[in-house]
Amino acid sequence: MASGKVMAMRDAVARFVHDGDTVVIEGFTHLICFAAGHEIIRQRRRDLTLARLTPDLIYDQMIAAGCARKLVFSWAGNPGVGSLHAFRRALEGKSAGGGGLEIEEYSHFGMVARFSAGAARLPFWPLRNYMGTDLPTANPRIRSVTCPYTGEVLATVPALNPGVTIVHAQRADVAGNTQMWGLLGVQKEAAFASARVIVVVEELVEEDVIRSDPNRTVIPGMIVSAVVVEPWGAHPSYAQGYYDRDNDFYVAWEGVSRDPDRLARYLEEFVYGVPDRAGYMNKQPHLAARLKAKARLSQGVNYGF
Amino acid sequence: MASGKVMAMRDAVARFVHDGDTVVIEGFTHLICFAAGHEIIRQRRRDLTLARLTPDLIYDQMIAAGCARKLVFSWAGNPGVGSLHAFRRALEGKSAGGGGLEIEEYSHFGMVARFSAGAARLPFWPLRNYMGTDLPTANPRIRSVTCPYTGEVLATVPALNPGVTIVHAQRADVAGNTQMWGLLGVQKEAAFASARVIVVVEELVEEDVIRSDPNRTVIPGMIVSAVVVEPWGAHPSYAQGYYDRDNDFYVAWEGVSRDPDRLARYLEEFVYGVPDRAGYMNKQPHLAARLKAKARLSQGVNYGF
Amino acid sequence: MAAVAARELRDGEVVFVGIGLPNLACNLARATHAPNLVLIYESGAVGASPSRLPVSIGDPALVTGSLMVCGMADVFQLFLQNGQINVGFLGGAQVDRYGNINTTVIGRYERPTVRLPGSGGAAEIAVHAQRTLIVAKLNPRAFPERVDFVTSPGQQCGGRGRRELGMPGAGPVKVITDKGVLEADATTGEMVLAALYPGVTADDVQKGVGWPLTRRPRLGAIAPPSATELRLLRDVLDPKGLFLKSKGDGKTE
Amino acid sequence: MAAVAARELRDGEVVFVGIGLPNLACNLARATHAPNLVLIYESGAVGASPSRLPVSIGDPALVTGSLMVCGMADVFQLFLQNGQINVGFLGGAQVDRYGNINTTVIGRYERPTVRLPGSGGAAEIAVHAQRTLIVAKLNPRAFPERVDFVTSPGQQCGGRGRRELGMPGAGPVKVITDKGVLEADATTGEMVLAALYPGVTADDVQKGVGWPLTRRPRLGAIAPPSATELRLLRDVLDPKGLFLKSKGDGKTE
Repeated sequence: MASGKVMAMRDAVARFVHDGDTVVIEGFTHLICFAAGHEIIRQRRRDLTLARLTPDLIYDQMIAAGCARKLVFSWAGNPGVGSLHAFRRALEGKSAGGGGLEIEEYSHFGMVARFSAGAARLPFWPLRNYMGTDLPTANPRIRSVTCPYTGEVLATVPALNPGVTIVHAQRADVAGNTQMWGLLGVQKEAAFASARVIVVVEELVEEDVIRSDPNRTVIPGMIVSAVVVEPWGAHPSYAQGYYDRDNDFYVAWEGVSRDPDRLARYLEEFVYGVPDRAGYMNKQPHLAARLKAKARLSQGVNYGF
Repeated sequence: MASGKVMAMRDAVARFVHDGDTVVIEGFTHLICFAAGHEIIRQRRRDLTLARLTPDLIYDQMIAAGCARKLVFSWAGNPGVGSLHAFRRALEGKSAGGGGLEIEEYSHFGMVARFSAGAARLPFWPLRNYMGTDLPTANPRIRSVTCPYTGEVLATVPALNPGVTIVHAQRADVAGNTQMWGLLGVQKEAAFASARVIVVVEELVEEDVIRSDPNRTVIPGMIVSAVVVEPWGAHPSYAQGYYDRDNDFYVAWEGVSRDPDRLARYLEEFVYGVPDRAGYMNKQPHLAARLKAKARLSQGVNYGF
Repeated sequence: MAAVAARELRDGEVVFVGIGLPNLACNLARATHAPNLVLIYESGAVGASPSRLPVSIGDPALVTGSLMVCGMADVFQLFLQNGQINVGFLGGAQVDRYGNINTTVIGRYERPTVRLPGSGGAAEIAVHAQRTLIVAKLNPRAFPERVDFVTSPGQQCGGRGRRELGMPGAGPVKVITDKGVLEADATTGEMVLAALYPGVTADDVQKGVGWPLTRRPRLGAIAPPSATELRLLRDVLDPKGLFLKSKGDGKTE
Repeated sequence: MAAVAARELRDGEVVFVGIGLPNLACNLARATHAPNLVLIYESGAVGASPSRLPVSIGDPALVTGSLMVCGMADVFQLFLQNGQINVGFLGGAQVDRYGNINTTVIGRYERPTVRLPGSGGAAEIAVHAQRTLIVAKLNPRAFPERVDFVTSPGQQCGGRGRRELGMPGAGPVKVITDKGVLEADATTGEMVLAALYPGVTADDVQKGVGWPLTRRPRLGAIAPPSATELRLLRDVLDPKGLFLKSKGDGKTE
């Protein structure tokens, strides 16, 4: 190994995710790193500020497990299915603790703009938005700025610079040069905005593979702290070209999440009860066959001169 | 043809480039559409505002041919060789007309930010820049804004929204869905900022080719007014995977450009004297053999699920 | 509702699509009068051509074989804020008299009775799409005089209109419900009853709306789904009935 | 000069490279003490591994086999303004007492005697790179007390220092010339003589500088290029002598 960055998930989380951190596990439906969320739960991190456009099932699990002090988000639901009930219990005051979760809420564009500002190391980002909505009342961090050319008043959001961002990707080399395809979400911006970046990949590849198609590289090694090789690490979300989205799991989550006891049993069995993602997959031997991607290869392009 | 967008360069320039327009032919070293510049010269467009980070040889030719009223730019030279002498004569007051070229000057970051603002339809873009330089004195359009969170004063540049942007690319379909690889410059931003977009390609491909690798699409058909198929249209710049940069031409330009008579003879022979790019290439039968790209194919990736 | 929504789309338009009914409506329009409709999902898939009915706006089937995939910064800045989107579909837990939509909370924001998912991309779609179509089933609780929280702005907020507030798009021009269609009044911005499904009366619609509904002098009659529309919806576009539930009265949602 | 510049680079650093001497210096450093140097060109090529000596910062050889290619908005926002660049190389027609650089005009801006190319990316490299190295040949016209136009800011502009002006990077820490090396004084920001090439005197350097040059109490002696450095430069990195012209005195630029 030419690089000290390649490590087990356990070690990456132990070294780079600390109590009290702002943690981002990004990915819009695609490439959401459930494996990292589970390891954070296993290592019992506390007082995290969890930021992400769509908290999804993984943040619902982390909230249920007591990792989160605060949630920064723009859409908190189970896409196409229903609610994130641990999240709702925390806010609707029905949880045992009586709703201990702080929230800071934007729209998708606002969250994207926060990451864009963070990535460019600007303190704010301007956008034409939020006129007529109650969002700025609910969140006084949405402010405005006057254009020095036209006098127009534009909305602003503040930069978001996480302590650690975790990005799941199809492949990377040992130095952390990372390639992704399919939906790219806001991962590039979140990674560049972050103090530390953990890249989790389906496959570790030779540097030559990366160099054969440099336009596919989304995250350069220089900003990457750790590379974790964790096949199926995005399940029940998906990895284009590797495995499909497990819609059955999303549908089933409605019932699990709605019942705190079932949710606790889920965490016991599939998170605390396994040492790592390999253990998680071994418990569900039929998953791979059901979800493995079919081949639909793109043609190569010529980089010659 | 399923689309009325595919047309000859002559028709595209006649329909979409008007006297007095702000015209952008972008491309950073790579994919600079000389063929479009030549057609604009042939059609004797006047009073154009030419905008581009690096005016390069093509804007030197357009200035010499009398197309330009104003130049908006950030680096005006012959890269790796020397000067753009028609440009210099216009500014140094040695041209016959006595320096009739107006200029508006930024740095590269400033020009990129102007296109970014234009593409996002924001009136300005903030950047941390220009402290300590004389550029804002030379160009009062460089202003500042105060961050509503930190109180920091940041530089701003105004949006640039061209009348027409011309982008050279490796391939597109008849609807104008355009794929590029290699250096991407600021073409995407310039195209989205523009009222009209002419895409000029090395190859017109079936929609299936585009759909087989959607992450390579840089410009969507919905913003494209015309698709022109013009192989070798970027010569003496280059098209990755198609032909190499003609460095000999760049070196030779120093002598041509320095002498107004030689420059006039060049335009007579290679621009006015040919009807189109095919004619230009026919005059130089050895170019293709000398510059044609060797094969260096990337591997495909799996888009299956 | 899917068929009525489909008829609102013109060929060649660019539509910002959500999953479920809007997706069905777009695909129905593509299969009938608008073959060149371009579908954009906020996930970044442009010109998708899915081989299966997508169950999420980030479904991998929306990527495979699409015309373009871009990051979300581009979706919001280069497409939506740029003004490229002709039509946006919106829905929500509450829709009010002026087409303001609430997808945030029922009750007080600080201590909600029901915490809804939030804006997602809805707030900016409502601001920027050249026009929006609201799709929602009638119910007086879902159509209050005023929403508890304005997530996505409608035709008027706090007495100020869209132009005055600086919104580029025209906002919600129609509310497509299961009983009739409301339209934004050009002067007041109020959602007024414009058309009815066959066999439905204006009073039926009023029962599902929490404010005194203004009625257009002449109410339109919405044509029932044609045989072609029904066949496409049931046999081709949603054969498993994932989004369309056939009701006892034979109507298709 | 290439060898001296190469020695300034530390292994693992990220360098914003220009064509010509800086490119040679980086490749020499990679071939000797800094194999993990990452080269970024403002054209968007990251981690290039060119199979031929590039003649332009947009040379296709910088793309083929590179680690990443990104658009220029990313180059300036995500790499440079983000603070990822450890070292930037700068040069120019004029360099002054405080390391301010002019690549814009000789004479008045409105009616220049000589119109130079302009900033390119130099202004922002000067602001953001964690440190910059200036490479220029000595000549009193090229090293005036004050430049005609500040394109790229140095250590002090109009009496105000970089911190006060809000610049993130440390600015020009060294000026590498063909006779010696100047360094920025930590307190005054002035470029002072720090080291000499073999056989060169402080007075030789003063002759090429248009202001009274402060000298460090102890001047360093720059080691001549080693046999390895010379061999790499002449035989491997620039075998055609595109950028290195062997001078009569046997020195290599």
